This record gives sequence, structure tokens and C-alpha cells, in this order.
Amino acid sequence: MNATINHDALALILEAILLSSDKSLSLEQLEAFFSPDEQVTRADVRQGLTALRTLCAGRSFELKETVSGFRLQTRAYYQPWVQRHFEEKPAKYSRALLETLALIAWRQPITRAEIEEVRGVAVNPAILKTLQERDWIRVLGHKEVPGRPALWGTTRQFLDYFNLRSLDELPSLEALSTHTLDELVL
Amino acid sequence: MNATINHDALALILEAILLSSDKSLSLEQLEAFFSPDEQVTRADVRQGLTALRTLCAGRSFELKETVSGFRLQTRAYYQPWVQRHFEEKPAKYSRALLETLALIAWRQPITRAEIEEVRGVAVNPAILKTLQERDWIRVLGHKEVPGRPALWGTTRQFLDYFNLRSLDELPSLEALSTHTLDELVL
Amino acid sequence: MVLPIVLELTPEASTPLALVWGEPLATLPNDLYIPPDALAVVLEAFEGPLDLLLYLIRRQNLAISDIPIAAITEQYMAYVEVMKVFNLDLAAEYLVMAALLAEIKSRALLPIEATATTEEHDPRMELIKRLKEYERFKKAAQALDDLPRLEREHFTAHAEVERAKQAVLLPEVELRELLLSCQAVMKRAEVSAHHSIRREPLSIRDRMSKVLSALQLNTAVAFEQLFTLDEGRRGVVVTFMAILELLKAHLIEVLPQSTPYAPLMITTVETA
Repeated sequence: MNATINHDALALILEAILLSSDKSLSLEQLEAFFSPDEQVTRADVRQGLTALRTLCAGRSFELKETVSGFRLQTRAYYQPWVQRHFEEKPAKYSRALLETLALIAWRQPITRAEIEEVRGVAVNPAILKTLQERDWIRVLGHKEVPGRPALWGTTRQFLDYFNLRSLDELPSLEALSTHTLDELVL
Repeated sequence: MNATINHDALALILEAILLSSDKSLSLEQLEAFFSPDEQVTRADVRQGLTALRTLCAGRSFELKETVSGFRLQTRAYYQPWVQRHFEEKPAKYSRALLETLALIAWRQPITRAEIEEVRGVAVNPAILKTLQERDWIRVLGHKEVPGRPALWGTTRQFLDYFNLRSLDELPSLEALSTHTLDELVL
Repeated sequence: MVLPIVLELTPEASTPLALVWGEPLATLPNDLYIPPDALAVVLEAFEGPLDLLLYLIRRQNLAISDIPIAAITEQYMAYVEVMKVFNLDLAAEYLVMAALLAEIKSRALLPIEATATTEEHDPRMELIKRLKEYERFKKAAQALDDLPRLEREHFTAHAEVERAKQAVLLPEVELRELLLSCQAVMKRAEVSAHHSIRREPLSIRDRMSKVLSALQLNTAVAFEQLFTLDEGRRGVVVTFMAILELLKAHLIEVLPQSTPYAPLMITTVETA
């Protein structure tokens, strides 16, 4: 190795190379970043990487060796913050979903057929699934009619989400049909 | 600010956020990475960034503020090595492209005819297309003359790419021209 | 025709052309093979007539304002002739400039009084102004190119993130939205006449759900256990009505008593 480069300086060069790379780099690939007159051997690269690993102690990122080589990656500790890069903007729920949820809230226990009867259209099973996954609705039992359809109702999580202590706090259907929304104290 | 986070810890969180971002992030955007109960204010983010700048001393990368915010970038010193990510030399821009871009940068808003007037030659449409595809220039409006030609100006991406916080950071044309005349008389 | 030019033609592109232009142009045989791109390369080195003029002026270490117009015009015309000789697709701008130079040159030969009257349209001053302006932007382009930039001096520093679990942000819903939905759906249902919406106090509906869920957890629940005495008389009534509604709807049933006055056991309806 060239006398003008020590292993700490080499570690920083490797850091710059890895930080500007979009993929992992093998020892061989890293070696190729140096020109022949720099006389950086594979052993030097190895030592440089060891020095780099030490340099990264106490930083937000670490040197990671994978099957395809080396890369710098943020430490698991920072996941909660870093994660937000990948959070997608929440979609909006469809009108069909909100109406289904409203019917389950005000008319529980209610079967899917009953929801369909009021809404006048079929309920997409995906809607019930979404609402279930959100823990807002659950099956309370089964109606004793042919097919034993599930009876849906809302959950404690539903009340929590909407800041309600009980379903009594929902405006009554009478109030809904005779008053405009603004008149209802929300 | 939450007592459990100090500014050095915050600096490392900001480091992780910036290292995992593919674009510059503004103070506002950085602030949004923290949940309300972390109680990280914009002033905290600012202090965290100052701490991060210090933390980067002696590393291969630095904190850079450009027009759209903050990013971490490798230092110019590492250019000879980092450059080799490219199989070939980095894109060298033609004089025609650079002159066109210079006219748009210093003289915006400017029409194509005005560019041609100064340069004394027609502007190849491919140049404007290239500059647009790089997101360095955009149409700011149209000049109220026959034909309503497009008025060109530079973008934030242009400033980001050339490490500028604002157009004010471009060298002044006066400085450039006096320098030129002295040189010419030799 | 004066041809002082050929070899040191351009600052950048002289090497490949030396072979072609080793001899004075006038002696070039017509059938000499000229690499078709050679002159194009030369011309590409100039960004137009202004750039070529600047080059000619600079070569003589002159300030723009001191242009010896006659000499420069001759040199400029020589270039244009070369371009013509090689049948180069000569940009019209070069010819326009040639005409301008010729005009300036001929004016210079006129008596001073004749030119003084048209001073505001002095084409020489105009040209000098344009040359200075162009040179300014030539420098600006160079200054721009000298700025440290991404993908050359600097690279965005990027570390990988292990994306173990994807956080999905769920849509937010306001109670107001839910109310609007309910209002909308009810209105639609009322419009279609054959649906009569029974209006029951919500508290009974709520209690029906609670009773059903209590029965979900246990196979059978004592009737008394379904009541919360703390709720007072109204609560008891509501629960009792809920149980009656559920019985009416055949959602629950009362198990047969094993002995008289044994506790009433309530269970969900099981059908085979």
C-alpha cells in the first residue's frame, strides 16, 4: 500500500464509496475503486473495512456484510423514524365502506343482507374484511334464518376511535333524519 | 422537547433520516418525522442539524443546505474514488448546453429568441429538451408578443444539483465581465 | 484570398485536422479525401459566429473595443470560405455575420461626417456590445460548469434501510363523516318506499350487541348476569328489552330449566 494512505484514511474513502453506492460492493469491487499507483491491496481494503466498522460505532449507521458484499445501513434503533419515508399517504375510505360502517353502528346487530336491503346494493365482502381488520366491527352471533348469516356489530375499538363512551353517544336516527348535521352537537 | 432526547441523540436520528432519504429534506419535512409525543420542535431540529454538522467533521460526508433543504453528501475530496461508480467519465455538458443554461439562469425569464440573440446561433431544441428532462429548467410563462413564446427559468432541482441555496449564489455577471476584459487585453 | 488560418484553427480540435490541412488550402487537390466529419468538428468547436470572432480577436490579444475590423473581417471570411470549399452545411448565422463585417468595413472607409449622422445605429458599436455580452455568458457558462455539482464533486450519501415491516397508515375517519354517511343512506332508504325503517332507541340496539357478545364468550350465561344493577332502573329495562328483542329475533334462547326456580340460562341459538 502506498505510504500516503493509512487505514483510517482508507476507511473514510471506503465510507464515501459505500455511501454513494446504490448496492452492496464486494471486496473485489471495492478494490477496483483504487488506481494501480495507489497500491491498495485486497488486504488493505479488508483492514480499511475493519477500521470503518470501528468508525461507525456510535453513529446512526453500521457496516453490514451481506452475501453480495458490504453496505452501510441505518441501525435498527432508527427504524421508527426512518420508516416514515415509506409510509404511504393513507387512502380515503369509500362511501360504500362508510355507509356500511354507519349501518352497522346504528342498526347493530345487523346481517349483511339487511345492510344490502337498506343500501340497495350488494356489500363488497372486502369492505367487511377491511372493517374487521381495523377492529371496528365483529361478528356478534348468527341469525337463525337459513344460511345462519353473521350478525355484525361494532367493537370497543370503534368507540375508542370515535371518542365515544358508548353507542348511546351516537345521535339517534330520529335526530339524524329530522335535523341537519349542523344542528347536531358534535 | 422531550427530556429523553438530547440534541446529540437527535443529530443521529437526523443523520439516519437523511441517509435514508433520496432527496433533500426541509426543516418542516424533518420535523414531521417525529411523532407529537416526542415533542421535537423546529428549533430542536435546527439544533440537531448543527450538532450533526459537527458530528460530520472528519468524516467522508458533510451536511449541505440547498434550496429545498438539507442533505448529506460525500465531500469533494473523495471525488476521484467515488467517480468510479460510473463506468465512463461523468456526463460532460456541451458548451452549447452550458451557455444556454447560463443564459436561462442569469437572465430568467428569457425566451428562446432572446437566448439566440445573445449567442448568435439558433438554439437546438434538443438542448432545451435535455435541460427540461433533467428538471433544471421549466416554462415560467409566456411572453405577450406574437407567438406567445415560452419564458424559461431554472428550477429548485437546478439549484440543488449545483449546490446553491438561491440564484443569488451564482457569481455576478459584472464580476465575470470585468475579469474577462482584463484577460483579453493581457 | 488570405489563408493564415488553417493549422491552428481551433483550440480544441487541431490534431485530427493537421493531416488534412498540413498544406495551404489553395493547393489542395479537388479529389483529396477529407474525412467528412473533420470540418464539422472544427466548426463544432465554435458556438457560432460570435464565438469565432472572439477567437480571432483573442488570438491577437486585442480588447474587443479595439477590433481592427479590416483584418478581422479578412480572417473571418477566410474561415467562411473554408467552410464553403468543404461544402459544409454552413449555418446561415455565419453568412449574416460576414455581411455585417463587410458593412462595417466599408463604412470605415467612408468620410467621418457621413457616419456621424447614424451614430445611434453604428453597427460596429452594436457588434462590440454583442461580443461583450456573448463573452460574458461564455464566462458564465464556464463559471456554471466550475460549480461543484452532484454526480461529479458530490454524491448524495445514502445508507440502506432494512425494510422489515411496512407500516401501513390507515385512513382517518371523522365521526361527522360517519354521520353524513348514515344520513345519506337513510335518506335513500326512505325514498324507496317499500323499506320501512323501524326506529328503535339506539340504546336497545347497543344492549342487544352487548348481550350477544357476552353470550359469545360463554356457552350459557345466567339471566341475572346480563344485568348491571349499577345502571339503575333504566339500564335494567333497556337490557330486558334487548333480551326480549333478541328472543323475538330468535337470536338467543332460554335453556329449559332443570328444576323449578333454577336460574334461567341464556344461550345463543344453536341449530344443527
